[in-house]
This record gives sequence, structure tokens and C-alpha cells, in this order.
Amino acid sequence: MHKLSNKARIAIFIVLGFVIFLISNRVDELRVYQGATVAVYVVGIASIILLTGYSGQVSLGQGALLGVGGYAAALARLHWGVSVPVSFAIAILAAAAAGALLGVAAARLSGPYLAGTTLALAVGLPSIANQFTFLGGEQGLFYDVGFPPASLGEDFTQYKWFFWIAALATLLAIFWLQNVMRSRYGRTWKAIRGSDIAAELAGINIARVKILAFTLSAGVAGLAGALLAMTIGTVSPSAFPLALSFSLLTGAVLSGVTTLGGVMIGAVTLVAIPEIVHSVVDRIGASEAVATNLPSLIVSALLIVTVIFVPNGPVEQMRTKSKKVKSL
Amino acid sequence: MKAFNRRKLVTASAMLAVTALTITTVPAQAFSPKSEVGVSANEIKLGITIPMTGAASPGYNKVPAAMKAYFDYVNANGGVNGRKITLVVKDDQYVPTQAVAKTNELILKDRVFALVSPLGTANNKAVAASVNPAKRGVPVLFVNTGFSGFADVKKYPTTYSLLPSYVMEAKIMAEYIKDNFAGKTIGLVYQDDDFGSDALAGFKTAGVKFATTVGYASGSQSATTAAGWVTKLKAANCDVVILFGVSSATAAGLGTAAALKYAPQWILGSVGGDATTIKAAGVPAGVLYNAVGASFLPSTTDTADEYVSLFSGIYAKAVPGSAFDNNVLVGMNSAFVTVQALQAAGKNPTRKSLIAAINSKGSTFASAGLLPLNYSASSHVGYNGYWFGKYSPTGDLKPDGGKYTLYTTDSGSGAVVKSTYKRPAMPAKGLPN
Amino acid sequence: MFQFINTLLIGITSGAIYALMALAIVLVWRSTRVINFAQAGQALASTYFGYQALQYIDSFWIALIIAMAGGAILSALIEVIFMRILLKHTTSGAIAGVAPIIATLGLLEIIRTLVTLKWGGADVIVKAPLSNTGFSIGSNTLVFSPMKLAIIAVVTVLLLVFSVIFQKTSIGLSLRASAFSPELARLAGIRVDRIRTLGWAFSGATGAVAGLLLVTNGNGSLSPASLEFSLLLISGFIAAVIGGLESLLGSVVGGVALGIITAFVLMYISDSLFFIAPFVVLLLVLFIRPQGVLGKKGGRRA
Amino acid sequence: MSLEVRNLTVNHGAITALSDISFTVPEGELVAIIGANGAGKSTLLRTLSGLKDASHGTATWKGHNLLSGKAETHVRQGVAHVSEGMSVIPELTVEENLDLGAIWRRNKSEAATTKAEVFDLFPRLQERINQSADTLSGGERQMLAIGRAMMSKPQLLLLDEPSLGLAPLLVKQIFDAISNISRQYGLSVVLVEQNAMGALKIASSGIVLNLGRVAMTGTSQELISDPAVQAAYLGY
Repeated sequence: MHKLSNKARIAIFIVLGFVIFLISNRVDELRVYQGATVAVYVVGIASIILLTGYSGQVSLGQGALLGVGGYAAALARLHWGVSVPVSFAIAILAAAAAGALLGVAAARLSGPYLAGTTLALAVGLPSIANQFTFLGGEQGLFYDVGFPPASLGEDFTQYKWFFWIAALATLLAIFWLQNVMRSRYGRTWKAIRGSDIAAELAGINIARVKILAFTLSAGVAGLAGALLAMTIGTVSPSAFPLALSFSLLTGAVLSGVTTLGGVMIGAVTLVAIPEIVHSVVDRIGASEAVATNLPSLIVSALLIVTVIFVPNGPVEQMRTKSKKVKSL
Repeated sequence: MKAFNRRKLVTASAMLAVTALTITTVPAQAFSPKSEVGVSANEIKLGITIPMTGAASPGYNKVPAAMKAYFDYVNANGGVNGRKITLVVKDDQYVPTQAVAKTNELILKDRVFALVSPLGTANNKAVAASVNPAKRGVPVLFVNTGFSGFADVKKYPTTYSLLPSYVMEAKIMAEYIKDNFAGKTIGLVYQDDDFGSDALAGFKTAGVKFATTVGYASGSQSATTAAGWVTKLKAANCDVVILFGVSSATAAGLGTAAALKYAPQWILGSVGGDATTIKAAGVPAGVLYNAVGASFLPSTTDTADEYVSLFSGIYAKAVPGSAFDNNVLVGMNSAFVTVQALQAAGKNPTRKSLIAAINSKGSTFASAGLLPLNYSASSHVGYNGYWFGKYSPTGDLKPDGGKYTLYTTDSGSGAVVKSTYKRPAMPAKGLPN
Repeated sequence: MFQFINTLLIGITSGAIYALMALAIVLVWRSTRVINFAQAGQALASTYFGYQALQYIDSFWIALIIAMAGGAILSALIEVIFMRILLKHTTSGAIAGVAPIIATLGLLEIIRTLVTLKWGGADVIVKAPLSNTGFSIGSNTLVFSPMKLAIIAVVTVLLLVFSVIFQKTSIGLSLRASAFSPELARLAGIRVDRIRTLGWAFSGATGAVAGLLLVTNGNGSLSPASLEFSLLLISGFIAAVIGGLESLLGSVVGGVALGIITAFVLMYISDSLFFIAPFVVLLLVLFIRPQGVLGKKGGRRA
Repeated sequence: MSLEVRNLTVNHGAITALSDISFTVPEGELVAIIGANGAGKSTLLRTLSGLKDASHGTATWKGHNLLSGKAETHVRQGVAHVSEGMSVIPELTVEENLDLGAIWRRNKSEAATTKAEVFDLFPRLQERINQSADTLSGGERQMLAIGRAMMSKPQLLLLDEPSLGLAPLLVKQIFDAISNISRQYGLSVVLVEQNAMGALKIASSGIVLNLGRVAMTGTSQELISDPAVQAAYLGY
């Protein structure tokens, strides 16, 4: 295991934050917006890594948990007028509560059952918004984060403000997640992932640990949901479609579910591929049908290739390779 | 050594992010500082987000080609003050997240002058909140939604709509029922979300009593669920049934009712009343026969109408083999109004001058609509009424008695009145000056 | 009373289609221990095969058989080209347990995209071979029509054929043995790989029938983006779970039960519970009888 | 017509499970393989029946190389393997389990004759012919497992711990049955057992495996009387 002292890790995160800050001042507004989207994906993907990579459970319905977070944040801000950080906290708590409920069910379910159940959840949950008028129905609710402070100047754009908030939240979330995974719980989860039976023999209460993993993962997903709601300014059922759940899962697999180290890879791929494909297609002048369908084809193919050839993700692959080299 | 490894990973991730973001950066096109974004010496660039793929796309995905067809016609005839209009089309798949992302691309990367005809309430709300075209001063011409919220000029000073609101539509429909089907037992099928609740509010204002109402969950409409609706409507002995939903719901309702030999007098809402989409969903035209439909544009088969005959000719040439239906007419009509707005914005149009032009001259713009456009500094809602007609055996909506009788009203508690408006003649060759 | 009968009939017909999908899911599950989420995509593609066949020949029933053959071949190819490599490569590691599930989701997307590229995104129409106009009793018209009767007949026949194959033939014995204990099956001389491919082929053919019947039960319109196919997958999965995931009879019981429950909830409670009702049914089953309605604790019977 | 194993080495990943094993099973003889848990006994049988790959060495049976080809082809060469722990399929009926054993045989009337022979051997199975295998007792299951193997009309029978988990009285019955079968049909049998005494009593010769290597070979009598074997495996 690579162990870094806490101090060194804090230093790295501060440097990383500073680098992001510098980048945000250099790139144009569209990149800043995409950066905020990447941050949302990073947090969403991290929530799946926490769940799947560290406790071996799968969720095909993470998008629904993002939805819970997004709606909670929007409602809190709309009806109670809480500050943005508080609305994030409420999003995390609400999603975590939903995750705990789901976790109780999940603890009784093995792989395929859990996959199907979470899939059904992803389809069913967003439609609840249409049942209750206070959730705003199909057109949804506004989630207003407010304008950037005047002290940042006239030219300071809304998206840069979103990006700063999202990046900061992401850095904190990832730092905290690393702590969790380095803790006793993290080790316990890994033990379970390896083998339920072995863990049970070691005296671990598997059901409780699984529920905890689901709860924490859902909390992180809730944060991602609030950040997503912030970047699009609204929450609505169609903002949390099944496709979102699939995208996050794809991103998690591309990143490698065993470690947080590659979490950027999946997020950047999801945002960059459609754009790269479009610019290539525009240049070679392929038909409209090809242009709209190619990105999903490429992303899905990447997903399958990754699952088959680098199931543990590129980062873990690199690590194993370098270990092998060292041991020679 | 090990510590270095972890650091390498983190840096690698960060580097990857930075490179990916920079690699994909397409250099912003150089515009001279004086000219407005999206306007060059020989081009005006417009953008649209609309579902081109996905479950919500059928019908709507014909709109961009229809708009392009008219713009190209104008371009071929000298363009707008010598500038050609180009339309950048982005597929939002009817997902708000996509709509925001694509609108950002349109504004920040493609650098369009204005947005035209973006579709969908949730999408337009998200775009309004996140992209905030109002703050950027970007005009959003003729949003394709009947959501009444966009009528708030203070909140959305750069947004305009063409469609009457759903509340208006419901109120007008209630009046039509009073005039034609007084004393009948009435049933309603509506989409159980705010699209439907706007309609319910309108019907309530108008005091319509329903024998039964069936609210379906958006996306659940199919022949199987519609069998349930029909069973309920039949049980309540409804003679007149209003289908106030999207086209696929209309199709499911009509098709299933025919199979169950249930033939009430149907009244279709404007959103779900597009005959081509209904027929594409498998409903024979005969089933549509005699259903009541509503529109503010002329009937698409009314070849005597100068707009219809001109537009259908242009469209047939531009998109051979595609049926000239209401979606096409709507698209070409908004393109037509857009061109007038651009012309009114002056020799060197700016976003500001465009808005000012619509606010001051918008009410005088010609359009295929059988009602006047009501644009002013305080109102950004276009049409305010409908005419009713019945579908022919081939599924074409034709006005009752061959004459367009137009009802108008507002989104509030105002009364419904018959309009006396007479549409002025079309500009020569359909090219406004 | 009439409303009650109609609701029951609505439930049974849609339940019969769910049952087919459940059957397809169970067939793959038993042979490979994988829930194949690409099944919805395969059913979609097979339905298009049937649609394509109808452009050349006039008979729906021949088109159905062509669709079944196409679905079987597609499914077998997926097993041979894709699942074998996948299962070989993901025997260990953190996501070994969930990798196949995730990969089949990717496959679902790929199939859907390819179908869109081949046949376009717009609706196409598959004409039903029989009238969808309901039978009449006096002045009342039932929801039940000749087409719906045919749907139930097809499902019944298919089920009978399957149970004869599974219970009475040595191929059926091979399929069951390979499902329950691949190692013993190999020791008994069964070429388990081939049998597994056969199981997938059966499943693909079943999914093809489910797809075509789904379309003809409705207005006959078919498009790649059709939400109904995604819902078919979820309903099929839930039906399979109700039936215990192992049992062919169970999946049929599960499908019909789900169809009837959903129909009654929509009719007597609210139409807007459409997406929630099946999910609640699933949760109830998982909590009350996780082994399924027909599943036995501990033991699994074919 | 004998089983010849030469220099067989089998690895489990990085661990060597069997190392340089050589032995011969003459035609019609019953050879017992004894050793402690983890000595590699089961691995040996799994390798011979094609369930596991060898890394090195040869194993030939009737001139066929047992180390190439899959398990499903071995059975066609007359090799039957009854794997460890009541190898029956509990979801199937008794008859289905038996039919399974003959499933690859083309001639179904011959298979029916074999089934009758199995019922002669284990009348209990005939009584329970339509019951599902999971209702059987431990001893009945073991009979069914052996019966299933017999259905393929084998000439080489590989038996893995047939006495495991059975009551002493049943153990004796099973060993008697194995001894009978071997004599009656002239079968070559490789019998892997922890119950060394029981196995050696019916075997003609024995092999002692220790930590993946052949520790000792000899006739059953030699092994039973060997003090080291007595101390380690026979519990004296």
C-alpha cells in the first residue's frame, strides 16, 4: 500500500486546488462550465467507486440518488432560504437517508438482484416528482445559487463561480473519501469485497458494513446531485434520467473502481468524448445520424473493452505493472 | 519512492484533465471587436437546441430542417441586408442537462447571435436559470413551449414565445365546448404534470365540469395503459373526450378506443394534435376522422392560403419526400418571423437592437398565424388564440365550415372572445422587407 | 363488473408479454449466471428483423419465425464472441461479480445505436396479423381482441414447447444440468460451452417474440428510442424475480401476476403510479419472499 | 490398457500442488491414493479427468493423452470421475441424474441396459427413481454419484473421497460396492481416500501422497504393515 502522511496529502490537495484556480483564470467560459460538469461527474463517479470498488455492491440507479440530493438542495433553498453550503449539507443528508433505506434492502440482495432493483429505482424514482406538486412536476424547480460576490469584479462569470464552488466541494469530498478508505471502515470494505465468507469469519457484521457503505456512497451522490442542480440551475425529473446512471457507472469503470486515483479519467472522458467526436465528424463531414450516434457508440465500446481488458481500471493496471517491474 | 508514485498519479490525473480540456478547445472565431457576436459581414449565425433523437424527438426533429429550408430560401434571395443566415442545430435529447450544455456550446463556442425555437419547458427553464441568456443579453426567439412563466418580461427580458399558453388553450377549448357540445358528458385525459395542471387550471377558470378525469404519468402512455383510460371513460359514459397530452398519448388513446369500439367526440389539444406524428405512431387516419383539433396557423392542406402554398413549395424542394405537416409549418413560420425581426434590427444588427426592434415593431410583423402577434415592451407572448376544426378522412385538420373562427383570451381570468382580426397579405414572394 | 373483467384482461395480456421477457432473462441466468441487460436491445433488434422481413413477405407468422431465428443467432453470437471472453477475463478482481452486468449495459447501448443507424430513429409500423378490435358481449366491447388471444396462445404454445424440451429431451437435461452444475455436466460428457450458447439462442428467440408481440399488442409503431422496450426489460426482470429467477414456470406466473397487479393499481388507484407500482411490487417480493413465489429455500427446481 | 502417469506437475497459480508424480494403474486393478488434507489428492483426480490443466508431465490411458482435451471428451474415452462431496445434481431427480451419466451415449437401448445394471447394484435408487436428489440421504447420494458414473460404462473410475461424511456402517457398504464393481466389470479404479484403512483394504496397491509428492508406494499389505504409514495415516 502506498501510504502518504496526512500532511503531505493536505499539501497535495492545496497545490491541486491552486492549479485548478490558475486554470480557471486562463481558460474561456465554456471550458469553465465543462470543468464544473467534470467536477459533478467526479463526485458522482467517486460515489460509485466507494460503493462498488470498496464494498463490491453495484448500483445502476445512482442517478436517482443524485436526484434526491438535487431536489433536497433545491427545496431547502426555495422554501427555507438556507445558504448554499447548508443546502449542500441537506442534499448530502437527504441522499444518505435514502441510501440507508436502499442499503437495508441491498444488504439482503446479491449482485444481479441488487443491479435490477437499483435499475428499477432509477426508472421509478424521478417520476415521483409528478405525484407531488411541491416537487414542481415535469418542469421542475429552480435552484438558485445566487450571483458571485461583487468583490470578485464585474467580469467574474457565473460559471467561474459555479466552477469554484464545484471544484472546492469536489476536492473536499475526495479528500474526505480518501480518509474514509484509509480508515478501519475502508479496510473492512475491502475485506468484504474479497469474500463475504472470509469477512464473516473475521467477525465483521457484513450487513451493517454494507448499509454503511450504501449510506456514505449515497451521501456523496447527493452532493453530486446538488452540484448538478447548481450547474443547470434547476431540478426536474428529466435531469436525472436512466442515462445519467449509466454514464456515471461507465465513468466509474473507465476510472477503475478499485481506487480513487483515476477518478478524473472517467469524468473527463464522459465530457470530452462527445466533443472530440463532434469536431472530428464535423471535419470529415459524416452524416447527421452518424454524428449524433457515434459518441454513445464509442463510450459504450470503451466501457466493454475496459471491463474485459482492464477490469480494475487503468490506474490499478499501471500500479500492478510498476509493482511487477520493481519485484523483478 | 512510494510517496512519489501516488503523487505521480494525482499529477497525471490533473495533467490529463488540463490537456483534454485544451486539446478540445477550438479557437474562437475572430470577430472584429466592433461587430456583434454571431454577426459578420456576410453571415448571421443562429442556434437551436431541440430533441433530434430519443423518445421525445418524433415530429419535433423536423423543425430544424424546416427552418433551414426557409432561411436558405431567404439566403438565395439576397439574405438579410446581404447577410446569409446559418442555423446551428444541437440535439438535446429532451434532457435539461444536455440543453444547458448544448446552449453553452452555441453561445460560447459557436458564438451564435441568438437562439431560435428551443423546445421544451423543463429545458427552457434550465437554460434560463443556468445559461441565463437575459444576463448575457442573448435573445431567445420564440421558445417552443406553452409554459406561461416565460410571459414574465421582467424576469426573462430577452425571451419571446409564439405559442399561446396552455391555460389560454384550455379556456378557449371550454368556450368551444359551450358553443358546440352544451349539455354533453365530458371526460378529460391529461398528462399528470404541470403541462396538464396548466390545462386543469384553465378548465377550472372556465367552469368546465368533467364526468371523469384521467391523469397519466408522462412516459407511461401506450396502447396497454390507454385501454385503462378508455375503460374508465366508457364507465363514466363520456360523449365528449378531451385528449390534452403529447402526440404519443393522443395516438395511444385514439388507437385503443377504436379497438374497443368507443367513439366519443374527440377534442385534441394543440400539442398532441399533429396528424403526421399520430399517423406515424400507427393510428389510421380514419380514426382521426371528425376529431376536433385546434391551431393558430392555417390548415396545412389549405393550399389556397398563400403562406401554406409558398412554404410547402419551398419545403418540398429542400427536403424531398418529407410530409408538409404542422411541425414543418410551425418551424417555417418561426423562421419567417425571425427574418423580419433581424431585418427590423437594422443594417448592423446587435442583440440589443434586435430586442428593441421586436418590442417596438413586433406587433406589425407579418406571419402565417391567423392572429396578430402581440409583442410589445411589456408583452413577449405572440399569439393569443385558436381556431377549431375537424380532421378530414385523410387526417388533415380543416376549419369548421371552411371558415377560420378564432377565439382569443389571456392566461388570467379574462373572458374568451371571438377575434375579428384579418391577416394582412403576405409580403411579395414571402420575403419581408 | 365489466370494468373488473377488462382490467383483468389488460393485465393478463401485458403479463403474458412480461412473462416472455422474464423467460428470456431466466434462460440466460440459468445458463450463465448473468442478468443480461442487453436483452432489451436484443429484443428491439429482433423486432426490427421481423419488421424487415415483413417488407419482403406478407405473413406476420413467417416474419415472427424469422425474427426468432435472427434473435437466436444474435444472442448466440453475443454469447460466443462476447460473454466467453468477458467471463474468461473477469474471473477475479474487484468487479468480477458485477463486470458482466456492466458490460451488458454497454452492449445494450451499442445495439440500440446500431439499430438507430440501420433503421433510423423515426417510427416504423409493424402491422398486426389479426384484428385488435375487441370481442363484443352484447353492447359491450371487451379489451380482449383476436390479436390478444393470439398473443396468449403464442405464449402458451412457446411455454409448452419449452417445457417439453426441458423436461423430456436430452438437450433439455443437458441444459438443466449445465445450469445447475457445469462441472458435473462436463464430467458427464456434456459440451457445456455449446449448451450455454444454445441456452442463449433460446433466450434470444424468446425475446424476439416478446418484442414483436409487444409492438403488435399496441398500435404497431416501433422506434429504437421506444421507452416500452426499456420498461419491458424492467418488467421482465421483476417478473423473473417474482418467479424466483430459476424457474421457467415461475417466470410465467411472475409475469402474469405483475401484469394483473399493475393493471389493477392503474385502474383503481391512479394512472400516475405507472412507474412506481412495479418497483413497489419488486421491493415487496424481495422483502417478503426473496427466493421468489415459486422458488424453494435452499433448493432450486427446474 | 493401463493408466500411466509420468512426472506430473500441477500448479495452482504460484503454488505447486503436485510435483513430479509418477505411478501406474494396471488394468482391472484398484489403486488407493491416501494422504493428509491438502496433499494434492483431489487435484490429481481433477487433472486426470481434464478439469484442471497440468504444467508438466504425461498421463496416458489406452494410448490417449489425458492431459490434453477437455473433461467432456475424457468421458468418451471411458474415464469417469466422481468428484468430491456427493457429486449429484440436487435439482434433478434420481433418474435424471442417472440419465445424465449416459447422455453422451448414442445407443439409448444400451444405456437402458446399463441403467438396469445400476439398479441391480443399488436397489435403493430404483425405489427413489422419481424423487429429487436433494431428498436423498448421504449414503444414497453417494450411491447415485457412483451410479451416475457407471452409466457412462467406464473402464477407468476416478473416485474422490466416497466415504466423506458417511456413517461408519454406510462407509463399509460403499467400499464393498466399489470393490464389487471393480471386480465385476474389470474396472481400473483410482480411489482417493482420507479413510486410508478402508481404502487399502479393498485396494491391491496404494500410493501415499505428501505435500504434492509421492511419499511411498507399495502393495496394500506393505503399506498397511509399514510403521510410518500406520503412525501417520492409519491412526495406530
